[in-house]
This record gives sequence, C-alpha cells and structure tokens, in this order.
Amino acid sequence: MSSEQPKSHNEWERPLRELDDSLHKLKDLAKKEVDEDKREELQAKIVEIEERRDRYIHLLYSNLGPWEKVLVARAEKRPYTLDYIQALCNNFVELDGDRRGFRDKAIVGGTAMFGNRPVIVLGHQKGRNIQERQFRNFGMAKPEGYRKAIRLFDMAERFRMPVITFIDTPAADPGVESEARGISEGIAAGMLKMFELTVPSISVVIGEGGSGGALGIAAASRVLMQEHAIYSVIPPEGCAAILWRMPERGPEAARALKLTAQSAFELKLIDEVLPEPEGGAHRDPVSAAITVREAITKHLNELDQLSPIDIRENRYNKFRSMGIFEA
Amino acid sequence: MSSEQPKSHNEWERPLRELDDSLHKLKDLAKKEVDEDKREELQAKIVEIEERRDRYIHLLYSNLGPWEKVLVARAEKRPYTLDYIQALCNNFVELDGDRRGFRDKAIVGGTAMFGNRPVIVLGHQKGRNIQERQFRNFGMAKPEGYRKAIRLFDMAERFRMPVITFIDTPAADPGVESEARGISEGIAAGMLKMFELTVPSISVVIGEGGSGGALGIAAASRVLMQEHAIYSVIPPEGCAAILWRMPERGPEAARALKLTAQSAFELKLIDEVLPEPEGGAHRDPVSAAITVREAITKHLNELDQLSPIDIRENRYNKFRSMGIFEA
Amino acid sequence: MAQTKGEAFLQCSNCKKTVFSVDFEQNLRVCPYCGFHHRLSAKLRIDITFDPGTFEECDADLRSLDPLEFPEYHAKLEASKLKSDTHDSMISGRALLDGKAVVTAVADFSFMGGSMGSVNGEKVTRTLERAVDEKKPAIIICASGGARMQEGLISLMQMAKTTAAVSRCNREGVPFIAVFTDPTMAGVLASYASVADVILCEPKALVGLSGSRVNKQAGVHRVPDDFQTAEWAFEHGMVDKIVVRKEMRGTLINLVKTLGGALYV
Amino acid sequence: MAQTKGEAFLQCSNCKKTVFSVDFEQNLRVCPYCGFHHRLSAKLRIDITFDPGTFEECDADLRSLDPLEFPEYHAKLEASKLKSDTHDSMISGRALLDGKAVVTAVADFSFMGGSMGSVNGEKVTRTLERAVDEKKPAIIICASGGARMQEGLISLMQMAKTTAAVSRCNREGVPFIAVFTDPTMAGVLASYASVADVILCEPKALVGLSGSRVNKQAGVHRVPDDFQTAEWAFEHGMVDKIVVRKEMRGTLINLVKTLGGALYV
Ligand SMILES: [Zn+2]
Ligand SMILES: [Zn+2]
Repeated sequence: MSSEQPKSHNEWERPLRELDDSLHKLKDLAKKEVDEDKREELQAKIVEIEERRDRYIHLLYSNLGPWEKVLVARAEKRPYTLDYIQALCNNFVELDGDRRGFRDKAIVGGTAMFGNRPVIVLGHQKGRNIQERQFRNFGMAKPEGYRKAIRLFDMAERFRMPVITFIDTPAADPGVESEARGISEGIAAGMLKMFELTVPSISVVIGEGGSGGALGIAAASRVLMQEHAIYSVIPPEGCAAILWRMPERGPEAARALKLTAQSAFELKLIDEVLPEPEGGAHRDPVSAAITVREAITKHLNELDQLSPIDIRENRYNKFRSMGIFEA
Repeated sequence: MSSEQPKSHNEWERPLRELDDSLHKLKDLAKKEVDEDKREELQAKIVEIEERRDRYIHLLYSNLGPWEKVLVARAEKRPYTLDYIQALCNNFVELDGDRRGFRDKAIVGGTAMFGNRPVIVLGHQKGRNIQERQFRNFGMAKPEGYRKAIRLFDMAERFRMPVITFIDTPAADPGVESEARGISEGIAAGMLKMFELTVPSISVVIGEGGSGGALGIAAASRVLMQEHAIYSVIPPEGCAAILWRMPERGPEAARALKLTAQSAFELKLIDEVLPEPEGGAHRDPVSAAITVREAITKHLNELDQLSPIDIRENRYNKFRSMGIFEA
Repeated sequence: MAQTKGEAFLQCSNCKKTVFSVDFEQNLRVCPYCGFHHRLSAKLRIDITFDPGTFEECDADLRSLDPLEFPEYHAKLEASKLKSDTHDSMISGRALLDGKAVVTAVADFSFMGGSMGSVNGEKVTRTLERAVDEKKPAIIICASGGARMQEGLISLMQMAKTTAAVSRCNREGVPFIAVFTDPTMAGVLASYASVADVILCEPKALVGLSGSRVNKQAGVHRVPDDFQTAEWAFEHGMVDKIVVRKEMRGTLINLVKTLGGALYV
Repeated sequence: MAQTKGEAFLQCSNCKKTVFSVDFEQNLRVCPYCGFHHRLSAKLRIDITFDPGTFEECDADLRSLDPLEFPEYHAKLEASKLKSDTHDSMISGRALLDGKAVVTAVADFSFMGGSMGSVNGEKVTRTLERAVDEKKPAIIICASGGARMQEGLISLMQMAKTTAAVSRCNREGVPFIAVFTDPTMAGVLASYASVADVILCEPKALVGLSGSRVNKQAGVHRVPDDFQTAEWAFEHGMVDKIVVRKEMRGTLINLVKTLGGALYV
C-alpha cells in the first residue's frame, strides 16, 4: 500500500495543477479571442472547469490523511515565515547574528509592529528554489540560530514585547559543525529562555514542526497549528526506518505518530487549530494570514489579562501537564 | 639609555641567580664534607654569601623602577593562578567549556572552598615551559575563556558565592580566530556580567594586567594588586612603537604609562597594594599566598556587611568615579 | 559486555579481552585493560554513588501507558519490564551524599534504551521540582538514546517539560548537576541535560544529538574519528569535566559542598 | 578624502576617482562610484540622523586633562581642539527622532582618532545614565581607534565605566542602539559598543579588537581579505545589520518605535 502513496506535494497535487494549467490557458485564449460567441463559449468552459477544480480541491483537502498532511506541510508553495512577517507586521527590522562568531540563515527574526504592539518576531525560513534552499539550509537551524533567537527573547523580556515565532523546519541541522558548536545546547537553551519570559509568547506551526529543531523556539504561552501543519517527534520516514527498517513506509509511520494538528489538539499538546483556506494556505495566502493574525491577536489579548509572573506560571503549568501515564 | 635596560627578568636577575647557584653548590659540599672544621668553614662562607644575597635582593627590589616591575611581573618563576588556587582553596573542581563549541586554556576556573566560604575562583593561567606556554596560549584568553568565566559568574550569582579572579595576562588573544568569534564581545560581556553580580567579587592582579584581556575578568568589587604587578592600557613596547616607532624604548613608555601598582593606587584605580616577600612573590610563594589570603578575607568580610543590591551599587560607584577631567 | 565461558569470565565489548567477572565488578564495571566504562543498571549506579543504604525511591508507582496505540509499544514495554529490574527508564528519589541530602534521578539504559517517555519526563520533572521545594541540589545521571518515539509528540513535549523545570531550579538558586554516561543522546541531550549548571561525563561516553548515521548522510564534512565521544564534547566546550567512575562520587561531593553551600547553612 | 583641483573636486581615498564636491556632500559623503562611506564630523552626523534642529548638546563643558603628564599629550590635545570643531572625541546630548525623544552620543574621529579618554568615557556614561533617568532610548554612534593611551590606566577604566552603565540600561529596560562607523576598534569595541541591544554598521567600516598588524604578527592563520570589515563582522554574527547611510535614519526610527515602545506609552 505504502508504495502507491505519493512522495511529494507536487506529485500528489498533479491533477489539480493540470486543471489549473488548462484554466490558465483557456483564460489566455478568452482574453485574445475577438469573436464574441467563441469568447462566451470559452467563458462557459472556464466556469465549468473552475467548478470541477473547486470540487476536486474540496475532495482532496476535506479529508486529508496524515501522510497527505505531511506532503502539504512540506509543500514549497506554502507561505513561509518571511511571508507571514510581511503580511502581519510593519516596521520590521531584521536582526541577525549570535554575537559569538556565527550567523544562521535558517532562523530569521527581528523587531516589528504587530498592529499597535511592538513585538519580537522570528521563525524558521525555508527556501523556494535550489539556491534559496541551500542558503537557508533547508530550514534546518544551526546552534547560532537558537542563540540569535535567545538574544531576541532577551530583548523581548527587557522591553516588554510579546514574542511571536513561526515554526517550519524538518529538523535541527544534523551536521558535524552543528554538533561541534553544541546544537543540543542551543535547542535546550532556547526552550529554557522561553520558559523564563514574563511576556506573552505565541508559536504558530505553519508547516513542519520537526522535533527538537522546532521545539527550540516553540516553548510558548500558546502554540497554534495551521490545519494542515504537522508536529512530530521524528520524521515519519525516520520512524519507519527504525520500526521496520523501511523508510518508504513513512505513510504508515505518519499515521502511527499522530502528527497532525488535529491529533495534537486532541492530546492537549497545542492550544488551537487554525483553519486554512480550502486547498491549503498556499491557495490563498492572504486569507490564511488573516486567520493567523486574528488568532494571534485573540491570544495576546487574553494573555494581556495576566500579570508578568502569571504569564510565566501559566506557560509552565501548560507544559507541566503534558504526559500520559498511570500513577 | 633604553638600550642598556635588561629585556627579561632572567637577564636582570642574573647576578642574583649566580649567588643562588654558588650557595646551592656550597650547601651541597657542606652536606658531603666529613671533616668538621672544613664543614664549619663552608658554613661560615654560606652565611656570608646568604647575607650578601639578601643585601643584593634588598638593593634590587627595594626600589624597583617601572620597567623592572614589568620584568618581575612577567617573570616565569612567579606563582600563577593555579598555584594560588592550590594554596588558598580546598575542594577545587575545575569547570571548563563555553557550552558553545569551544574550550579555552588561558583562563581556568571552577568551584572551591575558600576557608569556610564556597567561592567561584578563576584566572588567567600562563605556562612555565614551552609546551605549557603553548598549551596556555601564553595566558592570552580567546572569546571562549570570557564565556566560560561568564558561565561561572552566573553560578556565583545563582548560588550566592563570592567571586575571586586572578589577573595575569599580556593581552587578550589577538589572532584571527579570536576576532572571528568575537573577542571584543567576550571581554565586554565579561565585564557586563561582573557588573550585574550582587555577590562580592575580588580581583587580584598577580602579574601582568594586560589591558582589555585583563579587564574582562577584573570588574570586581575590590581590585588588589601585588606590589610588583603591573596594569596597563597597552604593553609598554606597543606604546613605544606608537609614540616613537621604537618598541625598544619600552622602559621609557613604562614610566610614562604609570603602570605600577603604586601608581594605580595613587590614581584611585585599585583598592589595595599587597606587599610581596622581599625578592618578589616567587622567592617565597607561601608567604605571598598568605598575604593574598588575608587581604581577600578582609575585603570579603567587609563586603559581607553590604546587602546584595548595595554590593552591586558599591561596585558601580567605584568604577563610575574613575576618570580625571575638567568640568 | 558479553558473558563468556560460564559465569566466571566476561568479554569486554570494547577491547574484546577476557576479564574475570569478579575483577570486573570490583572495578565498577570499568574494563581493567582498555578503561572502557561499561553500562551500569540504575540500582548499581545508585549503590556506587550515594551513601550506602540512604537511597529512598520516589514516584515508584508511575507506569507507562500506550496513549497512541503505537505499533509494538505495549509488547516492548512488557518485555522491558521483564528484562530490567526497574519499572521504566528512570529511577528517582532522595539520598545522602557524604551526609548531605540531595535529590536524584538515575537512568537505566536497559529499559527501552533509556528513552524519555511520559514516565521518564515526569520523574525528571518531579526530581527538579523536589529540589526546588526541599532546597536540595539535584543530581541526574543520564543514559538515553533520546525521546520515546512510541509516545509521539507527547514524548517530544517531555523535553519542554523537563527544561521548564530547570528554569525553576535556576530561579530558586538550587544547583542541578548532570552526569552523562554512555550514551546521552538526542532528546535528553537537547533538553534538561544540556542546561545543567555542571555537566560531568564518563570517559568515552557517546554524547550527541543525531545518530552518526544521520551525520554521515548529511555530511558535507568528514566525520572525525572521535566524533560524539565524551572527549570530543569536552574539547568542544560542552562538558565541564571528564571524570572516571572511581572519582565520580568524590567530584560530586565537592560540587554539592560548594554549589549547594548556601542550602546547607 | 583628499582635496584636489581647488575646492570643486575631491578624490575618493578608496577608489581614487575624482568626485564633484557638491555631489559628494549631497550623497552624504558616500562615494558615488565605489559606495565607500567616508567619515563624517559629529556635527554633520547629527544633522543627517536626527530631526532637524532638535539636537541639544549636554556635557559641553567637559575638557580633557593630562593627569599622567604623558609625553606630547598636552600638545596633541591643543592641536586637536584647533583642527576639529569639537572639544573632545564625543558629543553628547538629547534629540528627537521622528518626533520621539532620545539621548545620544556621537563620536568625532577627527579629534585624536575618536579615542576614549576620561571625557569620552564620561560622556558615554552620562548618556546611558541619562537614558535610564529620562526613560529614553540611547543611540551611540561610534568611531574610534580605541582607548586613549595618553591617559594610561584611567583610559582603560573607561571601558569598565561605560560597560557598567550599559548594565543599568539593561536592568531598567531602556534600549541602547549602537551604530558602528569607520573605524570602531579596540577599547570602544571591547566595551559598551559590543553589548548594545542592537548593533547597526555602515558598509565597509573597520571593526575589530587588534590592529591587523598585530594579527599578522601573531597569525598562524592567514588573514582573510575582508578581515575586520563590517561585512566580515556581519558574517561572523557580531553585527545585527549593515545599513547604508541613506537608510540609517529610517532604520533607527523603526528600532526606536519598536524597542522603545514601552517608554513612549
Ligand atoms: Zn576493554
Ligand atoms: Zn570611491
């Protein structure tokens, strides 16, 4: 069964892309067509195909299985962190560097206005083409990424700015260089600093929540997940490799791992699932961003009611309660 | 004139070393001598040479000029940081690493008992032979040295332990690698952390107080200097190179820079000058260590009278007042 | 450490030499030939670390569940309970160290590779909270392959939960000392363990985030021979001190005396 | 920036091209050919950074003394006073930035290489203390070869004094933004400047602890071509952002608005 599963979002959305392509061509033709009858004929065809496409999108997205969610979460058309920062913030100044010798490109961040609130905003950044992807190290942060984040968290605390983080990474960078500079310490220290904050923090999983690499900047007062985002202790392929020594059984592992936003919410590990436009956030980034903005605003307004100490305690108690065991 | 000046402590102390050598030989002879008369004769000669040596030491050390102080402060026979830690502390556990990829060998430190007080103790460490000197990078700390110190200062603050630092460095490491990892930030952050401490801190300049490299771990509640230690904004040779383009005019520059403990005390930049045994700390390390121990104890006892906030304010005000200008 | 030739002899898995069982045990399971520090059960570790007879277990009633109904997890748990003499991969409790009261949690690698599931994470968290409540230093002895995959995202969140507990220790001035033993990896290393005040490490212990297989795949750079060993971690500033097994107790005593000084007044 | 052919033309010291004086000034002293950001006097820097006419100088009465009677110092001070239009290497005061009140100190490299003596250190310290007292963000624009050797250990202690003042800003939640211009070196870099909340840097500015001569002597390693440039410092994580002169004011406005937000409520 698993071998019949699509391996990428591109492959899985191919029929949809073909419909999109035909539509694009028909619209082009219609624009150039001088004969009014023929144009109306084309127009009718366009409407028909649009309806077919929308039905297909509905069919495809209304009941995504865990593996399809993995594909959508990894889709390179999905809006990334910098897209959300641009859509949600003003006066953004990117701040960079760990002040200790290194500069990470897989985590970006800085100061900005979110509505009329000054905020610290940061997140994992993936790339859309080969050069960008390499430049961004595929969204896999090195230790200096977490140390930059810690520097920004420190400013958030000092200047009483809420923190917004966007989570979208396959994993922390697994290279030798990252091990040598203490990637484990980077992740742990990132979490530690987030637990020390007495200002509100919101993390939004917008794509892949890849284990420790995600968690290092996701120990927030509220953790929100977009409808088709995933969050997992291990990539499904890695899990399949360990369980069955067959990485290609990733789809099965995806089901076993319960890595969808819906499962995470049911297990009380996240605070809210944010609906995406039909066809996923990439089909309508503007409306996806509006949903994200409204959710962040709502949670920040709620957290505004708490004292600084209570903000810290509230965050502690939330994570403190995670775990299912017999006592 | 400057060309007649000795260039090293070894060269400058040569007559003294020759006396020491003759004494050593005579004592050996006396020990082996079976004839009692001859032994007594030798004994008398020993006493005579010892007196001559002591007079010579007195002559040499009772009126050291700035350049001679430079030579003595740099002497490789002088007790180093680990010698003082061993002499003054119990239960020492060396703690190492910046937790961020690097380990510095020019700054050593850890936790220990100083009398019945738990303390954080650290300092620059030089080496006595070629291998040791290279291993210790000639006492020139890299950024990770200051970052290790900061980690120890953090523990001091958390666990209410006084801080003792020993200062003995020609300068911070000037290499490309150190620049690349932010040696300037390391020094500045070291000072910054020391100013945040609400526990008492004592720095003792035991040899060379070499500009920023020294200051990075010397922003203490009390700064003490041994009688023959030096503390300078620039090495005298470097100063001479800038002023006269002649590094060999270091002795003149040493005088101009007012880099002795006595000058620093007169300018109110340090809190106390600690007398050394005649002939310098290296002639009698045990009694030198006792003086250091008593001074540290006295200052810690004084600082014990202050509240944590007052300890911080007291340190701030001390450094705040440094500077001479017309207003 | 394979058993060979009956009960009297063992073969060192590191240097392959044959060792008298009695010598091996007397040497605290350190190979007399190559010095390799072989794994200890949690119980044995407790015996050689704390004052004899002073360890008092807490949280002994915690048991793992299978909330995700994850393939094979239930069976693995049952098998581990039979194979190991602990109920999960961590034992927690109170003990005396040279007469000074401490709290502790000690990992048992033989139970599902010391993996951090809900029970393991809860015991670590309770230990650190107990340190804060009772104003005692915490000593946690680690041995783990990482998070317990079979509990999915719940196990990942144990990293956050345990790290949160460290932030309380820091705030309350309670020292937390971690001891890394072979292996201390992945989810455990990337959470509470790496933010301890002091990190001691046994020689040659494996210490790293990603299995070296992952590194070799990802690796543009060549992997150094001693990659992810205790010695390599020490040279890279991640570990305060490498301490041989015989000196571990003495080092811990010194640390508890100095760092914990303000608590014992 | 050498003057050539009367008053109308200048030669760029970086690319050697001849530039119209008028063009050069209109371009904020950035070479139109190579983009090199030439040095500005403190007064000109203030003009192009803050809201016009809002700068109000403080501490203008401070004057350097010669407490060590250091060779040639007195004469150098007098010469610098004549050559430069400032009284020392730093001007401090209050200003508005897009209508928001800030405190500032601006270095003048033409006065003894921007070196930090007692007056310079005192002005920096007063600026940071003023930021704390008046709850305003501090913006310090750096240009310095380092400590002022001629004041001996007193000048070294300005590093400690100014850094101490930063610790107060941190504690009181007052943002401190540093702008590095060519050159920001040695004693200034290794003190208050490197522990600013945000560090902006002009392109190609020289930024480092030790003169490259020292590095070349000490160097086992070869010195990279762009060693100690702004761009190199940025790639090594020491600088938040490289900002061209034309965009500096806008960037500072955004930072003051966000980081200083809590102060302006
Ligand atoms: Zn062996
Ligand atoms: Zn030019």
